[in-house]
Amino acid sequence: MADFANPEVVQEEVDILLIGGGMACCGAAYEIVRWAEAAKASAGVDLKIKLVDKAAMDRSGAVAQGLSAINTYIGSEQDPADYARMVSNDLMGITRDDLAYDLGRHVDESVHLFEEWGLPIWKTDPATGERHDGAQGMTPLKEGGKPVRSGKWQIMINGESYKWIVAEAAKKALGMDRIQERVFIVRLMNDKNDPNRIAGAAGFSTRENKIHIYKAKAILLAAGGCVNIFRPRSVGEGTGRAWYPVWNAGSTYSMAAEAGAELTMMENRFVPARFKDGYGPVGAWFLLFKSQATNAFGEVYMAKNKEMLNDYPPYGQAAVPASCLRNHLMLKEMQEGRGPIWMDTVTALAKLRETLSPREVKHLEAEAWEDFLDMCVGQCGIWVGENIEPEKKNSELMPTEPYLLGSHSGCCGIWTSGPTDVGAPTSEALPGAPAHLPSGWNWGYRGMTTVSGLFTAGDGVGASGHKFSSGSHAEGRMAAKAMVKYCLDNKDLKVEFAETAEELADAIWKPVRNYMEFKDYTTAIDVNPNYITPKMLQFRLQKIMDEYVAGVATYYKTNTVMLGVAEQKLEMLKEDAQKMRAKDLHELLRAWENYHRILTAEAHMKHIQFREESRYPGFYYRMDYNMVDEENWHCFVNSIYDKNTKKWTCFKRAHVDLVDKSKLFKPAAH
Amino acid sequence: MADFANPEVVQEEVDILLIGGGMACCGAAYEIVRWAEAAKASAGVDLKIKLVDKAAMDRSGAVAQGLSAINTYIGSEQDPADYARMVSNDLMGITRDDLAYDLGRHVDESVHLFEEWGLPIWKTDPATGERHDGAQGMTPLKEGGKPVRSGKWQIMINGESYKWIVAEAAKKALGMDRIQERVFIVRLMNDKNDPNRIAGAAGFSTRENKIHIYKAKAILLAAGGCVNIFRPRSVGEGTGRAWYPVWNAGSTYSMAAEAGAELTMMENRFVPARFKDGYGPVGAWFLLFKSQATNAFGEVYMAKNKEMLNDYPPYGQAAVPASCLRNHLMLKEMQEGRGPIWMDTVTALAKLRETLSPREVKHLEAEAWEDFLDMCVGQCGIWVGENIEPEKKNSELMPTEPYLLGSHSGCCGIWTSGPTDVGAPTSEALPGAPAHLPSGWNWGYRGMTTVSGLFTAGDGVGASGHKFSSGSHAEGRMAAKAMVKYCLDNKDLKVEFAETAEELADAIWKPVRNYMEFKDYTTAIDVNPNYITPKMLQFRLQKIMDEYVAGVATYYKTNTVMLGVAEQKLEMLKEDAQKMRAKDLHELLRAWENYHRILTAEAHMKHIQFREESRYPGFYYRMDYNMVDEENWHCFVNSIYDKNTKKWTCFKRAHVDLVDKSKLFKPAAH
Amino acid sequence: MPTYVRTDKCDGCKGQDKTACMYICPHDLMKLDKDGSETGHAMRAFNQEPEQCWECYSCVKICPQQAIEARHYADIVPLGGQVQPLRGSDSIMWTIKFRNGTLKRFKFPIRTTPEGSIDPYGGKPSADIAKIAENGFFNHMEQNGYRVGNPAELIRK
Amino acid sequence: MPTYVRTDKCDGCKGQDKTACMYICPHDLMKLDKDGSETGHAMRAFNQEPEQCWECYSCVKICPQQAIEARHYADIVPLGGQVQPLRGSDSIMWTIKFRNGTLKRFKFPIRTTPEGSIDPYGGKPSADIAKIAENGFFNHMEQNGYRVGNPAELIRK
Ligand SMILES: Cc1cc2c(cc1C)N(S(=O)(=O)O)[C@@H]1C(=O)NC(=O)N=C1N2C[C@H](O)[C@H](O)[C@H](O)COP(=O)(O)OP(=O)(O)OC[C@H]1O[C@@H](n2cnc3c(N)ncnc32)[C@H](O)[C@@H]1O
Ligand SMILES: Cc1cc2c(cc1C)N(S(=O)(=O)O)[C@@H]1C(=O)NC(=O)N=C1N2C[C@H](O)[C@H](O)[C@H](O)COP(=O)(O)OP(=O)(O)OC[C@H]1O[C@@H](n2cnc3c(N)ncnc32)[C@H](O)[C@@H]1O
Ligand SMILES: Nc1ncnc2c1ncn2[C@@H]1O[C@H](COP(=O)(O)O)[C@@H](O)[C@H]1O
Ligand SMILES: Nc1ncnc2c1ncn2[C@@H]1O[C@H](COP(=O)(O)O)[C@@H](O)[C@H]1O
Ligand SMILES: Nc1ncnc2c1ncn2[C@@H]1O[C@H](COP(=O)(O)O)[C@@H](O)[C@H]1O
Ligand code: SF4
Ligand code: SF4
Ligand code: SF4
Ligand code: SF4
Ligand code: NA
Repeated sequence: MADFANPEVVQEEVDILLIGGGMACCGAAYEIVRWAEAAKASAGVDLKIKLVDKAAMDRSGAVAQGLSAINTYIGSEQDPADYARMVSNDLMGITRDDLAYDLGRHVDESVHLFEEWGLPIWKTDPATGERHDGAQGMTPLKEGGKPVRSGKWQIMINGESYKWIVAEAAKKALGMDRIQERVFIVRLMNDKNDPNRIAGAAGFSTRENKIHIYKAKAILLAAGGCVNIFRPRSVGEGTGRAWYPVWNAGSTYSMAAEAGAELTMMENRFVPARFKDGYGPVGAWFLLFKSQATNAFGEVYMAKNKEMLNDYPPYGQAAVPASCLRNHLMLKEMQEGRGPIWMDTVTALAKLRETLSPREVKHLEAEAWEDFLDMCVGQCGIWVGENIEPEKKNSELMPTEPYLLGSHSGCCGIWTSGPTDVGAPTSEALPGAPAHLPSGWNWGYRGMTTVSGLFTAGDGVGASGHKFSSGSHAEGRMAAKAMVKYCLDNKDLKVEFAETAEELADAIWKPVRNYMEFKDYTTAIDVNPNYITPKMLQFRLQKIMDEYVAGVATYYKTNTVMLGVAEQKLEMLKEDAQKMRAKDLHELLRAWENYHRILTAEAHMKHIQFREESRYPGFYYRMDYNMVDEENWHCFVNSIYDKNTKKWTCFKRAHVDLVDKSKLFKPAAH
Repeated sequence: MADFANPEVVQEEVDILLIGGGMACCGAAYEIVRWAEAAKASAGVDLKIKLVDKAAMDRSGAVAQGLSAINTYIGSEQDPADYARMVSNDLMGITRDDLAYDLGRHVDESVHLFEEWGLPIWKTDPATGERHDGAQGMTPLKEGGKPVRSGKWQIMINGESYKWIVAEAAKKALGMDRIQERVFIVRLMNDKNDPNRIAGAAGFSTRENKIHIYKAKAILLAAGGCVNIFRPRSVGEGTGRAWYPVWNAGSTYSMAAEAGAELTMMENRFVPARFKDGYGPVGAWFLLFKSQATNAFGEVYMAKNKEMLNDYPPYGQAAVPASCLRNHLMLKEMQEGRGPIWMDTVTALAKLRETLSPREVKHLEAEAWEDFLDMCVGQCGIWVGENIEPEKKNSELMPTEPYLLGSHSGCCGIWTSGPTDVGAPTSEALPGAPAHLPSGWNWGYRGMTTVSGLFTAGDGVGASGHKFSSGSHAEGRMAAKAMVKYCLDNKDLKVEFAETAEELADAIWKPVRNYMEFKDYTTAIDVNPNYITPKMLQFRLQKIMDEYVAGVATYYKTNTVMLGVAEQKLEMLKEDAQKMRAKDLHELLRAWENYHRILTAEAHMKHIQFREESRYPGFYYRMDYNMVDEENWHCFVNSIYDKNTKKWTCFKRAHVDLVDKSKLFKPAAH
Repeated sequence: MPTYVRTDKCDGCKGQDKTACMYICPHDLMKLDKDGSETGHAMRAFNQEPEQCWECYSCVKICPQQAIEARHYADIVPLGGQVQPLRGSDSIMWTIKFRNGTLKRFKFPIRTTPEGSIDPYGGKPSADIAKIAENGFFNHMEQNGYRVGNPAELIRK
Repeated sequence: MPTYVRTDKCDGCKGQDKTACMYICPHDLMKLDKDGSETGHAMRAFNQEPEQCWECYSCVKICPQQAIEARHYADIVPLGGQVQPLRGSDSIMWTIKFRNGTLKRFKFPIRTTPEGSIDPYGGKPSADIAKIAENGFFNHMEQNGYRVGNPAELIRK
């Protein structure tokens, strides 16, 4: 019988494997079934499909807690090109317009489905201009209902059950027999005969002593972004409180890298300004309640420091400055000793109250709380603990530790094949890319990486960003469709692994064996010279990143020497990762999550090291190249990893605009 | 029988109680017996004496691990006035010359005893100039032997067993029946009839379920400095690694404050520059091995930034700039992104090798390692883990988190009565001190605080500093002698407590009762809405101090608004301290240590708030008063605490020079 | 704000194979202590790694006994507050208690359709395999949400 | 670098009332697990709060079985190094192993007199009660270390 020392090895063969059960994979699950049915009906191909999620789809991924807004909704009044321009501007000019544009034209299709499935979407009464919550039975978006916009792209929802609803549709579409929850994928396998082709994935169950090995022709890797490679605000009991979900551990980036996929813009990070300690969202406060942020002494830093924007032409001259530049202006205050930064909720609510009816005021208060309760209950925890009522007491804001993600306001991720109909380049203008990699932005199937058969979506797709929940869903759907086409085109393909099942199982179970072998060497299981706990390894990683790779400890500053130190320390950490212990299945999960974190962190470091400029002031500063250098660095930085030599290769790819960006900029402010 | 729920209460009456078993109390224990014998012989007064230490004297206090140098040795060639001047300069002009001068004339008496007892002290061969370790049988200091000076005031020792030796002498002198180890004192009691007089102390055993209540006429409170009120470099398994010993928990300052004693210079802190992460000492490297510290790019910041010293006349013009100013110049590099700071051990050792014989080189290498092995093995741990051999690879330096102490390079502490023969003021020139407090610098017994019968020494004595191990021992001896005189002068004094033994016991056992009452409310003993673990409380304290009271998180910057936030958060923390839980005696120890930390931290914050200047650039910056303001703030800041209202009162006391400081300064460098 | 389980309320989901809290936690934190060997409380659940809790409240909302609550993380947040939901099929009620005793209550809609009622492809077209290389989803424009875009904006086409 | 106790070496100080490591730790960290209920290893000591260890090596140096070693703190230090002392009555020997295997050994004197030999007042005068208000210790100048100082330096006297 399988026990902890002797896990069972389960092997399975499918055509398409979906890794993850978040927004992207829920989109894929929904879309894929219809195309698979069509494939069967038309070509007689019966595709075997499986979805594996390390958690339960009802509450897995970034939307587990809920959300209070859908951040990407184009609406009938805006153009996908406007959207692509916004994405580009917020990410300092280096994004793939093909991907953003394509997402922009598709995304609302998913949003309308969400509403059909039961997601309450706030509406504006076109007659009175009054806001109504999503349960008031007003005209659906699909039929022309007017959403409540909290910003140019965002619409407000009552989103506590957002994921629950989206997962229900996905689960019903796919059927529970094609879904395996609580399986954590550790690594991808390449084809024995074509190392640049995907062949499968291996992982283990966190519920039973089982190792799962899947052979697959096509894989959608959409396991979210990466959290907790930098030290979070709490170092004790609250370490798990982070802005993005702590369970998104960089599996997407690390497994793709080990499989040989080309990564892009891994130097990019997102450092959201958030309510301090609780990580509560600020969007509704800025945009819906029109609140202002000030320094300790009441000065509005966006006004006071606006000249600083002139240092970054043309980006500083955009009508809405990029998120990093807003941080840049805030950080000046903090560094010069004029912190803390206050969100002036008191004045904002007082002003709103001047024009609103008592009923509306009550509603307003509820809205303010719902914004947190829908997606960040922890912030309410801070408020009640510190006796903060926002109408009476202001709250602190702070830029957080850095996050790596490709779907929110960041653009790191995997280099993916885009649409062919929007004018994207088909060749590469810059030298340096390893020869085996494709040229141009569309080398095959929509959403496919540079590894044949390996697809990604959501946080996995690099060089775009600002897709958010809705865009990730839509992107998953696009990938699903392309995967079916890939399978049809490669009907007779047989993939094989280079590794035996035993080798794979051994590698996955190593932390358990480390534990079993050495646990009785000392009298305290956590202190042992022969192994390291995943928890301590994580702290070590966070310390390296925090102190040397532009974390909060240095106010996001680094330089070539610091990066060199980090490089050495990460190498030793990677070696020591082989000595992680796992005392139970739960700790085995943590061990591999942290292994994924290390690789992701290393990619981040290598890219920052390669890009000799400071493209994202406010997110990070290369102090030895403290400027945006359009001449040399208006380009993508891409990389590949060699899992055998454990070395990274970074190189440039040319950037091209597919939509006109000059519309964004105004002359320098004075 | 006493059990964890029902501790035994043991009451005892003594004349003199020594709290602590560190350098100061070891000095006191040694000195007091002879004077007690004389008191008995001459006046027939049989003084009952007791020493209580929370640990075992052989290895308790700051010297537990050993030391590699005695930092205060005057020698026959220097004058106590030179010493007082050095102390004043390093502490930016605000120290008590009376205390420093007095210590300077007494300290070598203790050092010579250490050598007699068996402490190996390095010697220089006057003929060859060669260095010899302390076991070579060269002429003792007492007889004119020449110590190896690593600096103007320091002499090198083989100090692994330093404390063991000093404790042996103290234990033998006092006798083990007058010593109680493993008793932690929680609080002092005042006299029922004279709230400004000491009457006793209460604590508990960490080995048996016993509460100890001591009635005493005179108490020497010398329980060391304060560590871990700011976040240390490690947040995980290594949290206990700090520069100063993690077990020194501010008991001295907090218990004195609660007893009503006047504190002084609690705004002062020490932020040593140390080898990063291991906290290894730098003194030997700078002074003995003549190593230089540089920024990331090899620039010697002390040279590069020397003009910055001109901002702080006259202190910046001293031949040896104050420790804080050296940090100030280092921090500029770090903040401008030119970190890390390197200790260039490679160049230093290479240079030394040019002039030394192979035998001397081998010895030199051993010296470098011994420097750490004698007092900071943890730094060797870093070196071996990172494969650092100092002759091959440089090490990082970094300013640490702040420490509060009065015996090392800091001067916070208790306001104590000084010698009468050195010209110290006998009245107070500045208004503001509460009326019940004494005027002038000597109001009675040497070493007595403003509370009758309460004495202090070592880290307890404020406004002096740079006494180190030897000076603390000597200061303990001075206090011991004065305590005997106090007892003789107050032969018939009877002290009484305002509190009953039961009330005292209840207060001390509260964390245990919190635990007993609520532990079964939840299924996880560490997460419970009804109590807080001492560990989480400590993290909370460290976070507040780190983020708002000029910790490393803000590069030691604060301002009035940040301090106001800290004030509110500390008040809530003090309230929550009542809800600490203790699941065993060990945790009860942690609970009360952390209570002491909170009060000490609060004093620190209040003093920084009151002093509207930045007296110690490099240690902390009040960014709203970012200068040294000689006109308004060349004075002491003192305070008292009211344990009933829980409020602090801060006030100024005039500063006066007793020795001429102008000798220290040269004209501004250019 | 890690979660804790109240000994007086948890019933171990009545000994079922998988407890609701174990089922739902996205971070694999909740665990049933069958024999009490881990917590001293047999047949009750506990949070096995509170310092990794995201405070997402998934377990709190799903527990059939309302046995799970959260205590805001003690290394940051002053004691005494509480934020507790009661999630129904179409709305959620929040009871919010401040450290100083102030109470607030809010109710928000969470869903406009009955739970389990989604018919994913009901009334929707099949996919047209001929269009597999074109833009748009299987139900292209059925939702009225495909945004064609002004072709003039694509400057390299 | 918290300490750990090797199961194969610790003998619980042979069941004595207080173990050497418990006796010496300045931070009250070492604990004897008499019945094995805390560690699974009966009659062996353990570090009950490793994250508070100052790594002062007091316990390592005193253990009669050389059962205590230190593992440099894993949240900062790469694995594989070790720094281990053997403390005798007059000297201490250090064996230093680097992560990469490099070995170093050092020996330093620690004491010039036999342990326990201090005669604190041997050959020293008694205190003269008449001098209790004066400067200097009971054995004033017996150690030749009182530094009188140049009176001219005291500018306010
Ligand atoms: C956490 C969070 C997220 C958002 C926001 C606030 C907060 C606090 N904001 S606001 O800031 O603006 O407030 C947004 C908002 O309001 N509106 C919006 O539309 N989107 C927001 N997001 C962003 C979106 O949520 C995000 O863009 C999408 O969810 C991304 O989708 P996707 O790329 O599919 O990732 P996922 O996290 O949903 O899912 C990941 C899945 O992978 C699983 N998984 C991970 N590793 C795995 C492994 N090794 N093996 C097996 N399974 C493995 C996970 O379990 C999960 O199922
Ligand atoms: C830790 C440390 C200290 C030093 C140094 C490096 C390092 C790494 N350096 S270098 O940096 O320059 O390298 C110095 C050096 O080399 N040379 C030197 O002479 N001094 C140095 N110190 C300073 C001296 O050690 C220091 O000045 C003196 O020890 C101070 O003496 P004292 O004030 O007595 O404090 P203590 O820490 O020794 O003793 C405190 C005692 O109190 C006990 N205690 C505490 N709270 C208690 C309570 N509530 N109840 C009962 N007992 C309760 C303790 O157990 C202890 O016995
Ligand atoms: N510069 C910008 N212009 C327009 N919208 C933005 C910008 N930056 C962020 N957003 C939107 O803000 C929401 C989340 O913002 P944030 O959390 O600040 O990154 C998303 O809807 C983004 O599209
Ligand atoms: N200083 C600011 N001024 C105006 N809008 C801002 C500012 N900071 C952030 N935002 C907007 O606030 C939103 C952040 O939303 P959220 O992700 O919900 O916190 C984004 O849409 C930003 O564009
Ligand atoms: N840059 C420096 N130049 C001269 N002396 C220094 C310098 N930095 C530190 N010191 C001295 O080094 C000693 C610190 O020693 P330690 O406490 O052993 O690290 C003190 O005596 C300082 O005065
Ligand atoms: S869901 Fe609730 S009742 Fe069920 S095991 Fe978890 S805590 Fe207990
Ligand atoms: S609150 Fe969320 S992360 Fe925490 S235990 Fe519950 S389900 Fe898991
Ligand atoms: S001193 Fe050594 S032998 Fe004795 S109990 Fe401690 S570890 Fe065991
Ligand atoms: S090394 Fe020191 S602090 Fe750590 S357990 Fe041993 S004696 Fe205690
Ligand atoms: Na921690």
